Amino acid sequence: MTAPSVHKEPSMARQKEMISQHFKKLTTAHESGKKVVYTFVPGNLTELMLSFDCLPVHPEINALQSGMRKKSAGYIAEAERHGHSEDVCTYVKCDIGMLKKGNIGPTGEHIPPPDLLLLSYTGCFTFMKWFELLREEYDCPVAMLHVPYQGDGEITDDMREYVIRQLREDVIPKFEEVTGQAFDIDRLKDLLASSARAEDDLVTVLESAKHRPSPIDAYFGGVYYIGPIFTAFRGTREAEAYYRELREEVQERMRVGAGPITPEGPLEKERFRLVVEGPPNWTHFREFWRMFHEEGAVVVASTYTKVGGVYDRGFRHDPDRPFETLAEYCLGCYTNLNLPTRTDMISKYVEDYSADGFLINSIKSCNSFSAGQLLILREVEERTGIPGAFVETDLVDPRYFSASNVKNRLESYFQMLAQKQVQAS
Amino acid sequence: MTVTAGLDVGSSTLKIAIWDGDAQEGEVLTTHAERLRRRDVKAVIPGAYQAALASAGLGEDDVEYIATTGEGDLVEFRRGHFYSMTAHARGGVHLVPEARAVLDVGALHGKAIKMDGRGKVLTYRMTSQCASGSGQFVENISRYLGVALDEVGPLSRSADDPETCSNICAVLAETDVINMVSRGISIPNILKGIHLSMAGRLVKLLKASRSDGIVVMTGGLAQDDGLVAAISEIVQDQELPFEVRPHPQSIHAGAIGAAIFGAFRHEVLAARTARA
Amino acid sequence: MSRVADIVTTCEELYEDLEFSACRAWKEEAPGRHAIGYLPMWVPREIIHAAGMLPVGILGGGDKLEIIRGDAFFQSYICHLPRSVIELVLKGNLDFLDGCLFPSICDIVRNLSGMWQLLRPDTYVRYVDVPQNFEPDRGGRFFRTELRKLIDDLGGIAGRPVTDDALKHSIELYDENRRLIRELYDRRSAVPWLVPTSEVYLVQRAGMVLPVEAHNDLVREYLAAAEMDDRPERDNSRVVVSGAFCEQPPLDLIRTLERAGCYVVDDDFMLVNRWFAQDVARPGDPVDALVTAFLEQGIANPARYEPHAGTKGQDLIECVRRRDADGIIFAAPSFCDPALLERPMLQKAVEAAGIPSTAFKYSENTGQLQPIREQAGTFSDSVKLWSSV
Amino acid sequence: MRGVIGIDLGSTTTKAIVLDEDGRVLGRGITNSRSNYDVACAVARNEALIDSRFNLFRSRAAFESVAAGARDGIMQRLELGFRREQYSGQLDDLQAACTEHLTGPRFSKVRDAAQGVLESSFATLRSETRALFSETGARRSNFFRDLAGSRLLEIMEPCCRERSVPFDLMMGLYDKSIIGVENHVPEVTFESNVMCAMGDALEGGSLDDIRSAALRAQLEDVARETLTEACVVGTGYGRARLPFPRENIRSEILCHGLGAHAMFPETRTVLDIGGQDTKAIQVDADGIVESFQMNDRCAAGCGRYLGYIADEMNMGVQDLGPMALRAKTPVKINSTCTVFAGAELRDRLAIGQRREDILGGLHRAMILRAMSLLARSGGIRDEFTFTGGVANNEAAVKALECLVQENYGERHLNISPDSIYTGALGAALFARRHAEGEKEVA
Ligand SMILES: Nc1ncnc2c1ncn2[C@@H]1O[C@H](COP(=O)(O)OP(=O)(O)O)[C@@H](O)[C@H]1O
Ligand SMILES: Nc1ncnc2c1ncn2[C@@H]1O[C@H](COP(=O)(O)OP(=O)(O)O)[C@@H](O)[C@H]1O
Ligand code: SF4
Ligand code: SF4
Ligand code: SF4
Repeated sequence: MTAPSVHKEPSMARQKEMISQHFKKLTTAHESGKKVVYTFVPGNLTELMLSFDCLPVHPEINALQSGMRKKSAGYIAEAERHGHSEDVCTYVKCDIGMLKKGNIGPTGEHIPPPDLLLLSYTGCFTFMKWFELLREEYDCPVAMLHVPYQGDGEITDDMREYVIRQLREDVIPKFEEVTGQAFDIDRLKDLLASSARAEDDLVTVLESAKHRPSPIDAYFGGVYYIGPIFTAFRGTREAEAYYRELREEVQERMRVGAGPITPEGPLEKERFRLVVEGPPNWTHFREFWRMFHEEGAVVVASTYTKVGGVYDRGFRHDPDRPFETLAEYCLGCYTNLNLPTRTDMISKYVEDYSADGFLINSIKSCNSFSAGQLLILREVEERTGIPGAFVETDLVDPRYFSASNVKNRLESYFQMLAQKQVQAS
Repeated sequence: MTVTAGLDVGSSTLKIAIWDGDAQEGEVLTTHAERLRRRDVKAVIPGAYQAALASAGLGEDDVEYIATTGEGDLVEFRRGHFYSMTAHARGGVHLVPEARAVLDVGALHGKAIKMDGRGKVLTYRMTSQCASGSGQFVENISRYLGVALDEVGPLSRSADDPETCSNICAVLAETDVINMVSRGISIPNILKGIHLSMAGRLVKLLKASRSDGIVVMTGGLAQDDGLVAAISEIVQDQELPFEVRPHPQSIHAGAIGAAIFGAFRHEVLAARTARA
Repeated sequence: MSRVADIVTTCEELYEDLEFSACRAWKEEAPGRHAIGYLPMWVPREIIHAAGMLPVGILGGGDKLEIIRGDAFFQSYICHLPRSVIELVLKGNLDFLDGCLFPSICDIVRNLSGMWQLLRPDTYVRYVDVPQNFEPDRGGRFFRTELRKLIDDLGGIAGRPVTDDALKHSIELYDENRRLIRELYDRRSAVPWLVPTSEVYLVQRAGMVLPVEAHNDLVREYLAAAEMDDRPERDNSRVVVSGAFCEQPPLDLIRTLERAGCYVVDDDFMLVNRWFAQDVARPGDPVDALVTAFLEQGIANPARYEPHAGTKGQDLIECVRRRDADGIIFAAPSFCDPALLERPMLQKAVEAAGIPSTAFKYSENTGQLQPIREQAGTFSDSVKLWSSV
Repeated sequence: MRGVIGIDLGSTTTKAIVLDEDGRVLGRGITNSRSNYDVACAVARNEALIDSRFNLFRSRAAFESVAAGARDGIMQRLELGFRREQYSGQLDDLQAACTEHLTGPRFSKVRDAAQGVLESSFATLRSETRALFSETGARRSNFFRDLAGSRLLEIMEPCCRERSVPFDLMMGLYDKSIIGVENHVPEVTFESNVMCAMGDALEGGSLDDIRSAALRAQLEDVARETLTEACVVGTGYGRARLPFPRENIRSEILCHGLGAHAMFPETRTVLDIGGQDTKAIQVDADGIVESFQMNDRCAAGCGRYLGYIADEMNMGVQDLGPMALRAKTPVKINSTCTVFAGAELRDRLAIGQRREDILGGLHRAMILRAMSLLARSGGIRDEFTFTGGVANNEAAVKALECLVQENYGERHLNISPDSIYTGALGAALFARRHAEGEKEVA
């Protein structure tokens, strides 16, 4: 999740370096004998993959990077040319388009084809179709992990057992077959222990936003903070080091009472504290962020930063229960939560983080997030007594970002919050 | 030889062709077009048909088969009906025999039709329910800009720095255009921008229908050489395997196709009667 | 009026009745009766029936329902079905339901289950998560516990446990229903002018609101009556419709296809009626019978993971061959991710098999049928004009 | 005299409101938004200032002393006379522009004949001026484009046939010329036109010479009075292009909320249907916006939709409502896509449906879309205010009343005849606050 040099903190540089190293390894994977596994962020089994020395590739991350680098429009057009509908998730089309155009990744290097498609499909049906589509393109094995949905808002023993059985009987044997390595449970445990340490630091960083002024932006800035832990690095020493450094930087800003650093420079005065639901738009990421910066709005909590794990509600990878913990991790990702749970969570964020408002960025592509958001909006308004705002954009299809439209709504919303503040004082 | 008539009842224009020949060969005796907008369609049709007959020097009884396409239900004196893509494909092949695809752009919809050398439809693609970027749209914009319809093409071709018009909705795009004028963007650049965005959509249809080779453009917008030029530019830029060509009679392709198929059905029916 | 016309009128009345009077009447016939709704695709109706309850198919609001509050819950880029369901909920048309089952079909229906929980906290809500892993000791085991849970829950609502015998009996009734629907489809394919699709459709729809026993009688009667009718055969093409498994096209759209010269000889409307190509009933535990049928014979559809590479579209091709169809019409609801993501794979397969196809999108309240008529008409024209050449 | 001004630069119309120092509405002005936003603003503002002077005059003592029964007549004739002068001037401009465009190469073959068409058409048009601006004249709209344009085309069509000039050519000529005329600010002063009109205005009345002279003097006085603008605040679709500093620009949502509150203080829900957007706004007891929803990137079902329909039927927008009210069994319309509207209309007319019933259905379909937006913003609370240009449409209002009743029960519905100015009023109120704020600082 890198973008053009946004902040100058050392942690940022470290993250960049980590990512560029990863892509270098990918390019040379086949010479170095490493296996390449394509998989998704929500419910990713990074520790398991790393325990088999596999290199993960995340198609969503590639797609969002393409969006940030203004390549997505061309990729989407390419996919639509191959018969994909205008209506469907643009991550999929962006990925398919990139593939059709030679699979050149975000760093300009060629991404090797997968040795294994690890379809751990959490929280969204599109993932399943996505890998069925990829399977048509690549002649490679697929490991399918069906993660049931928390329809009643809880993880039952049956769900956990179902996932564990699939891990043991389908996923791990597939890995052993593809890599030729035997499964090593101690390695997995080590990796899980490391994950937990980084997760502790991440939670500290995210919760620092409870402070006034908030030292971080938990949405625009947040997407950088979650980068390593949601992708290839969870369970690695690099990730641990990154999160330690990040935590220290944030704590330092908090100590001196500084606000978050944004591409437009540090936020001088915190005027509005917001909670945001929904993924960001990547094609106009900076422009979107600027609209907040200009108004002194800082995001103190967001749900998007929970798609690859809801750590702030207590979940940690647990080396003592390796299979259970992986199953619970997959089952617990944000989009696998039912709507009532999501509503509770957002309401609680509004209260815990003393937010002045909350915003839903509704993404055309993503039914998993978007279907029902208007009810969430209503419910949260009712429960917290705080007015919400609603904007519509897309992930990586620039056609669906209307800057004037979004700005109009945001401006009106902020002016309304300002009036309320005046009235209150 | 058989004399047949084809009536293409469009949403903005009525087109009539009189055909003299059989299902394979023959000639168009006359064509006639009549504006339908803001007029009572059912009342316009008979008069226009009479006018077409008169200009061909024929009487009603000389015509052996009257075929319709488009909103054929409105023609009470029709004998048979063919769907518009069927008719346009056949008409397109008649106009440009080497064409293997048709791009039909009328007042409301754009259609890409891939066909074989006999005008048999193989595949097709049509614009969706949303009228973004249609002939109607060009008409509205041109009125707004104070440009006559036949000036649109030449102006658009004189553009030097086309302003992209990103809006998918024709209505909002209209406001965009107003906005552009107020920002001092020149009329040619605005028109070209619109043409490019429409052309993008149309080229997409062509690609989706996997058309290649010569594509004959039919329908009213084939007369808009600005649009044709924009399509060609995109085709060149993207190095696509087709070439789009208009024909002076393009707007009548549907009517001609219907008339030719009318001749075909007439033969079939005549043969059937002879057998009986 | 002919017998067929009578039956069809009855079905059409049921279809248009958004108040679900037939279901309400069924409930009122005896005290303590319960009705359980379900959304499109597949749910184990046998279990609802075995609990002594009426399964009620909620297939959206069609084109007659005015959406006033439903739109307040869904953005414009979400398909139409959930907004009409919510509209029905808020207008009270579904207040007779004691519960609702949400099949695992897509993110929209999935999230709708949560919305229902928030809007109708008084009712039973179950998200029916079906396994995408078809191994008996993984998916099968999970599914068994899911079904058992549903059985317990419904037994609790009914106030008496659901017995295995009751379940066996229900499975037999539904097996009979599936046989009859298969026969209906076979007859249509054989003599489409006598068994037009608009009628087949309506007869199937009646099964969404009638008790299975009554529906079985109805299908039987229709089949007998249709054969007696004297309707002319037309020079039409034969097509298979694919993609319309969830949100339903308006009846006028189906009629438009027929009017434009297409006989629909197979389709994927209301898959719940045809999910299993063979009988489910087998000796032993009836829940096991359902689980086994689900794992082994479920019909291929976009909501079901295809575990084997290279088999996408084969069922569809096989269907075209079996029905001697001239081509395929891919008709999907706008913004329907499962149908639209599946479509390119299917198109690739059918194209490779040399089967012509055409595609369009609709929504349950599509009013502009002209483009659809043009496309279907062109399709049938090309069969009509060129088949002899 | 000091005042503040609010300008609402909408996608279809531009509205201006002048408030006096006590916050009372002094004058209103409206014009169609054209491609030149600066001109649209200038024209709306001039119109509002003209209206202000009329109102000032009305409140002058000399005028108040005229017998109550005669006052309205005088004012009406005065304004009509003024409008007539203004219109005549614009007609001259239009004819000049047409004549100039006639020199283009497109007319080389038919120049003389076309010149003839122009001259005779304009002569006819001029001859109708008096009747048009009489007390009983039927004016389709107050915008020059609508007043002169459609009539000119009507007159020209037979004229073209007679002289064998293609009508399309002349239509193009008109389109081109009217844009030029619209895009410069007419150089009329209040004084020059109004003094001409005063003669007429007094003629019909039964005033003695002394009173007449006193009125004239007062009018001259009002005409000369300087109006200072303490502050101008802009809002509306085109606000980003307004020639104002950023702090003088407010979002249209806030302006509509505040404007509706000022008109009807008990308002809690506001529905605004303008040319290309629809807004549902909830306000609190102080007119502060609590939540709002706007239509997304599709312009279906907004005012412009009616514009297309009116155009297709060759009627004025204001005639649609009355016709729709005559619907017996409104047809059900699903697509409110603005662009398809015309086609759908033609289809339905072709299958024999009645115009009234189609229009009835169209209005209902349009309000249905608004209903869902309202539902999305939090429903309809008491009192409910309907604003924006479409609130002028009786059929839209009736459909709304009916749907509100069906879905929310009894609600008090406010509609002001000046509802189209709601946004401008809100902007003016913000301007007033701004001006007061400045005073405190100074
Ligand atoms: N020279 C031209 N430039 C641009 N558009 C044109 C021109 N001539 C005709 N048209 C457009 O063509 C359309 C009519 O095309 P046609 O194929 O007859 O449509 P339909 O069949 O829907 O009536 C009208 O919208 C008209 O504006
Ligand atoms: N007198 C009237 N009768 C009926 N409709 C009207 C009238 N005046 C304006 N309208 C409608 O109002 C719309 C313009 O509304 P307005 O609020 O001015 O829009 P905007 O603020 O977007 O410019 C027009 O499109 C028209 O449909
Ligand atoms: S629908 Fe949403 S969760 Fe699913 S793949 Fe697309 S962006 Fe990801
Ligand atoms: S976006 Fe525009 S063109 Fe498309 S349906 Fe809406 S109003 Fe019509
Ligand atoms: S129509 Fe498609 S997207 Fe909509 S609920 Fe049904 S399956 Fe889901």
